[in-house]
Amino acid sequence: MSAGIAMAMLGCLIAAMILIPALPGYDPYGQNLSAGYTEPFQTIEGKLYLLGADALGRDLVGRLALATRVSLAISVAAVAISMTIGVTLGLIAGFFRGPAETAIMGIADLQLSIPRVLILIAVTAIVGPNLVNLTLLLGLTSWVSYGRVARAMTLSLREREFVLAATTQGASPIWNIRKHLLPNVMPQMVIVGSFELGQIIILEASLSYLGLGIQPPLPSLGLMISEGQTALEINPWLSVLPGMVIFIVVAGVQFISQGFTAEGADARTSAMAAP
Amino acid sequence: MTDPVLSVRNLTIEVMTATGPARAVENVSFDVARGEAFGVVGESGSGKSLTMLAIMGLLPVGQVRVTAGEILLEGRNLLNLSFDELRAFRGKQVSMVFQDPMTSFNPVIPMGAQIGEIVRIHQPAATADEVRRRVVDLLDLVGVPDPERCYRQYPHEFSGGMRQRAMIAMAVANDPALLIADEPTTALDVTIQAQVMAVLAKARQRTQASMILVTHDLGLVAESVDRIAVMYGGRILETGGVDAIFEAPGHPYTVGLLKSLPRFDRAVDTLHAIPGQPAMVGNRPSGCLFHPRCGLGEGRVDCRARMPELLNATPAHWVACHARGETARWATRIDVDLRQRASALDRAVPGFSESQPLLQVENLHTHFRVARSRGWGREVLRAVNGVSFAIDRRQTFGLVGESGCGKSTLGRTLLGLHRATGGRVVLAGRDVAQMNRSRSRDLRRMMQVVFQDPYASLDPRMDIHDIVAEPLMINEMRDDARVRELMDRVGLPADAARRKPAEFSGGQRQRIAIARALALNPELIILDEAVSSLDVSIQAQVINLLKQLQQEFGIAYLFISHNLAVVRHVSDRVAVMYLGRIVEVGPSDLVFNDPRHPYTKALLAAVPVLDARRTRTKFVLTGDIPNPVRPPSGCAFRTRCALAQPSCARAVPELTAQGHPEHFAACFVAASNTPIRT
Amino acid sequence: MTRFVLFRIGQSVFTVFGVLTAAFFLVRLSGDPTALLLPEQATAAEVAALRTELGLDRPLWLQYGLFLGKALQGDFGMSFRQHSSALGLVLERLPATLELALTAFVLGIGMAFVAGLALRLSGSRRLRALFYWIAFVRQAIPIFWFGLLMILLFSVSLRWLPSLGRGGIEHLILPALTLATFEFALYLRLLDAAFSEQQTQDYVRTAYAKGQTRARTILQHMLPNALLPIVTVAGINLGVLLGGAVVTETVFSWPGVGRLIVQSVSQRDYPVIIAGILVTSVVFVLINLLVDLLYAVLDPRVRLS
Amino acid sequence: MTQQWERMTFIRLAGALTVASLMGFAASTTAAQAQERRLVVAQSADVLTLDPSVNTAALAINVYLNVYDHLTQINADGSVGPSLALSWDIADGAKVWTFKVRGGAKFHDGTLVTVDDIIWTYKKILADAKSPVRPYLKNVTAIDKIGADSVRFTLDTPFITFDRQVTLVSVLPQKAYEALGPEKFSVQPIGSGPFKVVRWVKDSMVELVANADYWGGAPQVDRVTFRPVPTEAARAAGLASGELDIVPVLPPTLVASLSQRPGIRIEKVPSNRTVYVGFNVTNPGLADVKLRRAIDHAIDREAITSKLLRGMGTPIGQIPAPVLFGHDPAIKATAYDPARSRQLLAEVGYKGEKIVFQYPNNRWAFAEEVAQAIGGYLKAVGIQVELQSMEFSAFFPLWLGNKLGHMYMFSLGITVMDADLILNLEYESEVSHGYWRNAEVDNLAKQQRAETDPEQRKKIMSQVWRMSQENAAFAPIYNEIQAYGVRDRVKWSPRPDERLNFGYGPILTGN
Repeated sequence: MSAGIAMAMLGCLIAAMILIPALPGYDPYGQNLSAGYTEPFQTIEGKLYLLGADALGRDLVGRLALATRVSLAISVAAVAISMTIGVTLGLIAGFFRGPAETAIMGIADLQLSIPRVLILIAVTAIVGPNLVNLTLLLGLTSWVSYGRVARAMTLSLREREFVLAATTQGASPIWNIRKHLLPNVMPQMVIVGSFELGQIIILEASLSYLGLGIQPPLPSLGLMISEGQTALEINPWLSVLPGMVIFIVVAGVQFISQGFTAEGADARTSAMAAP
Repeated sequence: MTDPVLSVRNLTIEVMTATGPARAVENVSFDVARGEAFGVVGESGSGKSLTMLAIMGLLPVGQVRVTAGEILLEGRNLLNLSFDELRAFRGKQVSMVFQDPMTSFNPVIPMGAQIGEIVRIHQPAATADEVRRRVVDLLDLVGVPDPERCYRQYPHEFSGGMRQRAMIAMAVANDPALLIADEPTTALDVTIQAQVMAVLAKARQRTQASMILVTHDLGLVAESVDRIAVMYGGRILETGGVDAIFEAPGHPYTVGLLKSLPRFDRAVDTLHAIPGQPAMVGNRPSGCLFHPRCGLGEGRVDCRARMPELLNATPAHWVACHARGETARWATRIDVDLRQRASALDRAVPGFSESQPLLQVENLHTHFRVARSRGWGREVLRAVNGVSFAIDRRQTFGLVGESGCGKSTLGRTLLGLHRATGGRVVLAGRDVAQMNRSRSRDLRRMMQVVFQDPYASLDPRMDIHDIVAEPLMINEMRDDARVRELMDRVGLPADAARRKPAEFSGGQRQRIAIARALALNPELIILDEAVSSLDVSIQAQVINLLKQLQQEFGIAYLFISHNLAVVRHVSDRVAVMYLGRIVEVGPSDLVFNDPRHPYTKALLAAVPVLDARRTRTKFVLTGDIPNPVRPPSGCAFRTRCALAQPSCARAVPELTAQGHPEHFAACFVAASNTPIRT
Repeated sequence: MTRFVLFRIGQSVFTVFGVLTAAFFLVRLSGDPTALLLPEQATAAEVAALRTELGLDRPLWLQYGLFLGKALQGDFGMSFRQHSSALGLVLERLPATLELALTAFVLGIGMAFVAGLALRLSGSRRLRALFYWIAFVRQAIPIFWFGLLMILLFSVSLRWLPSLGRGGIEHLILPALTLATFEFALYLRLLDAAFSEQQTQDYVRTAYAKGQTRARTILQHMLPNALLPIVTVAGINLGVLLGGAVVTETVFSWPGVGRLIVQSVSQRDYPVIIAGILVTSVVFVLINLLVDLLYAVLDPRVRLS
Repeated sequence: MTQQWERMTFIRLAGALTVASLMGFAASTTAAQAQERRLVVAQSADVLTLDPSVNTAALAINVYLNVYDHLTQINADGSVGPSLALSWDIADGAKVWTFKVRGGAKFHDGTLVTVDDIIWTYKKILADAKSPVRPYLKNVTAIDKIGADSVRFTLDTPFITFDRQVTLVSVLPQKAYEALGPEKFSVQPIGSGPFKVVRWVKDSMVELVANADYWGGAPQVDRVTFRPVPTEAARAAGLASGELDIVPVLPPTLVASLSQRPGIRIEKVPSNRTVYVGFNVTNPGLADVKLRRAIDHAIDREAITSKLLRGMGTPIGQIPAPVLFGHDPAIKATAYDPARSRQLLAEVGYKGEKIVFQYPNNRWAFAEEVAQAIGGYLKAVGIQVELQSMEFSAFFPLWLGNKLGHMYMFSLGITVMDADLILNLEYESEVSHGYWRNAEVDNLAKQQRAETDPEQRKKIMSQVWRMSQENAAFAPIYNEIQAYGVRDRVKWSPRPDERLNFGYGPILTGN
């Protein structure tokens, strides 16, 4: 699959989830118990269920569209939060060194030494799972990978001669960070972020599975898979469809970022490849 | 020439570029006779390394391929062989010494095993013990001390010179018929370079191998080979015996290269610079590749229309130029021209002027605390250990020394990038260290810098305008007109403003860096190896530009370089550093014509001389530079000094005047002025 | 070297102390557990009495001090619900967790090496695309769903393997495979990237220039270097696997530490949560200590600096 | 056990083979004959301790019932019958209870069960402030030994169901307990019940073997294994794959799919459990009875039970389930009448004030779906309801502390099978966790607690249920019909009280 196809699929998906809620008859909350577990393309009480319906007879098209938006919103926001924190702390640690670096890297080690799932489970139990808390928590616990990469890059960038030149011209640390370090660190951060995005969607799904993710009646992709599990033999589409959406999103984002980096990487790789 | 070891016929190599396949090497033919040393000279992008990789069968797959020609090694066409068939030749019949001895060894495998590998591959019957003995012998041959111990050591435990010796040992392990040395000394200091070249010669002598020496350094080929080929833009422009070419170059490009080198023997103020940029792959001119930069063929229809063929001027000297009959006359005209320009310039008088010097450095120390390599605690690295000198306005002060001598640390300390641990820096009469932060920052703006690496010194994400404007922006003096003016002054086209550094060649990038350094109207620019990574033709352009700017703006330069010829050419006064101290300082004519310190003498002796007829006294400095964390007691140079006496270990010699009130050297035996010989 | 080891040990101790502190305050914030410990018929007075009994009515700093004092003696208290030592409960589950995590790790990384070397040695672009597809698909499927599909296929339909609990090797296969396939995807991509990077190194060219074969160049020269970046990631990842295989443990009813911690969180069994997090982080820290030492063994450049 | 060992042997023999062929061998031995009559039962979680004096979790009680004896026991039909106590007397208006203890019952270590053991057990629990069993005995003021074979409990208030309450206390062997100490006893317990504990591998299994010396006769099963299987899907898969014999309380979706599979039978039983909606009537938003009634009428119980639950429930109009003593069959479930709801809402002038609906999501089968359906019905009549799904561990303290804000969903399954506890837990002002209070109800509750005539008690309780319905104090939704997945080889019927007691129960045929 090329980056182009991945982009097209993701584009269609995003367009669909924005457009569908605007259509009548796809209310993600409109229940009809008589239509429970309807399979795709069936008509119940005069209404066609294109992708079927869930336990409460809610139309799966509307549910999926909303769930995709929720999952994407959470993961994109969480990635943005963690990237912001990670980049900020990484830059500070790498640029200023000293006690700030020791402290920041100490916290990073600390956080790494407790698996993220456990932190999330423990803290969600305290603050209660809801959209905002979940997003914040996922964001706050995922910064370490950005922080480490940003720090490592900063350590080498700060010794680069264009930074030294700016320093001799009177540039303040803030100037150097803003004008030189940040722009040079960001492309790598975006690559890390594209990988994390998929991880976070999956992580949110796992939390939902453990009952600590998004709470009904709001759907998320992971929650929908989880809800559909016991009904796998009654209507497998309940979990297969959100599973497919997760796959398209996660694989799509990675293919795209892979595509962007691959151009450079491939050229580099084959430049010296073995005969 | 009968029965050549290697015969390359009409070799053409294509590479994939952004715009499609392009010829990187075109129609290249040459022979290497048995036992001969053949030099291939060219600037970056000339296709010389690709040609060598093609001989080895090591061209990168996918992106590069040979589209025509033959490579006959001992009569067999290597291009017809498969990867596995070629393996029998590689390392056995033909082997290679690569440029960077650090990355060319596998960092996680002991050195002995890596050298032994080449023996094992081609002598599968050899026992482990035989392989081991062979490796130890080889290490001994190339002069690696204590080969038994080195056998077990890893590449990073070797110094650069030792690594390259090991590389040579590896290359000659199976007595190859042909040895290809691709820029074997480019990464090394001049004294080490001399050692390595000597080892290479010795190893060749022992194995009777033919050699191809690939280099951009004309001095190196002049000394080491019998015949050379000059490559440019993927073609051979001229080939013939070394003497013939250096004495009577037939191609204007060769003339240009020779004349753009700063030389000890001819003091001129302006170097001849080949104008323009080298012909890059995928962007080559029609007709003669060189015609856009050629001063001889200007305006000729032939030059623009048709690539000239290699034709013989004399039986052993071939030139590819439409106007090859006129080269000699044109070359003379250049010399006249340069001399005229030199006399027109107002040469600054070396030595201190009456007024106060611009920069005065007194007893400067920069020490670092580094973790001990073994055991606990930290130890002190005295990178700059009590250095004093002064730079006058409009003057160029040269600073030379091998890597690790502290010259760059000194420059960075002056710039405030390292903290001085002792001493004073007085700039324009004010002590930089004693000021508060913001005032000292103001003062430091009077001092700007141009670094060595044209790739690392420009932010790849900024465009050229922003890079040049940055110093102004930092100081809240945004001025787009000034940026345009600066770009114009350093010879950058106006349309460069919105392009990114990646689109520019090394020479152009250094121009950008210079424009940036000029932006704040500094009094002093520190040029930290600013021209060292440039090709000679470009280096000459940049040096000329620097001189021009100095004239125009009255700037002083601190010119840090390991290239003695360049320092000699640009400097009014010069200092030689060794292990954190200045060992000799004075007006550059005096230091270079009448060196007093044995180290200065050794440095000068190690520089390859262009003139092939002149045999210089080979004064090869033994050993490596000592570890600066634990320098020898007394005179730090004594461990490598031919004149060292037991008393040298006792005290550190002071700088003392040497026959001229401004010429100083720090040596106990220098005064006796003993001639150095080996 | 000794200094490096001692420094790392000191750092590790500090990290574990930080984890303890963080875990303590984390769980204290998670709400009062007393009500959960009593049946529906309990009265408010009984709840209050139990709170006093458990020492939860004391000021937080005092609780922390007492906790630290006991923790230093290796005492992490009694489980609120299980009436036995919290640390003991965690350590009881540790073998199960180690068994699953290590098997999955070895299996996953082993498969990744086989696949990674296969596609390097063959140089086949198709094989590479195939492996990458497998990796992408696997990474995009949540563990709990993948696990359920495995159960439905191998236990329910084919009846080849048991679906739940811990026992002989056959019990281990499904959960280990579920995790291992994920690890496989991770390491395959890492290894391939590392190989791609090594491939451009000069020493590879040197090896070929010696006349070395492609296979030996890959195995003897590139592999040891490609291992280095993987070792670091593997250390962190194995730690995560040890504590974070919660979902797999749940799906396959595997009696591991992760599940114990999740249960303890939902029951607000403070001492067990803290002991669980502590044990996980100690294991993590130990693994990474070993990884650092291993790194030094693999890379002579580190050994001396 | 045997199956496992055989499989292991095969695996060792096939050591050099690949994983794939290992699977093949494993499969071929799954059909191996098991000589022993063994039964594997799934529960959603492991027991936390095998010491019954410090734990009241329902999952654990299922194990305790098989390992320990109690003074009395609840019969399968919900009545109370003798166990260790052969008979008992009530005196002083149900304040003094005297139990005559059976002779000849033996603990698993061979010692006799004595009155002293019984008294020691009760006193131990009463002395332990940490024990969750203690609240069951809060009325007890004195325990006395009467003669050689009787024990007398004196209560501070009349408590007519005390004979049922004592089924919650497992009798422990004093000597063995003291010798082992509580920590050791909690993993290697000794009881006097029909099964002995062989081993307990935490989070893996509790394994019991038949007690041949049991006073009630040896059980029909040789070995019972309780396995904790945390997810419904995994329990269903385990049943389908033959690893489990009994899976209790299946959700409706799995009932539908499992009933299709060969070798599996679904056993259904109307349970002691009802699911109901409670209101915090002290909250001004819900103080108006008409509003509560509007909510009550808005819920289509019929659709919920027949469609969503696929018949796994019956609409109900009172909290006590039909199998409970005290249930009044005359009280019907509230009719679904959205028109009336809207009308009532109009009458109270409801203008879309938000009502929070809290419910625990991980305690009862399908609670999440049922709560969402209720929310959907309320929305349909125009009530702005905000669903607040909570972990049971977050919800329960709120329930116990009477801190639920608006409207909530809860469920009670009364183990003692007597509605007295419902009065106590949801109606009586003094201790109730309900919010609707009424002095008359308090009186009625006390009155029946001292009433020895069962019929009279029923009448009194019925009065309370009617008042509750009139005031819409609660909106009872349905009585749960529970489904057990049982492999065909197991002849066994589940009980209405959710308990798993294999002492008298299942007969195994085949394997």
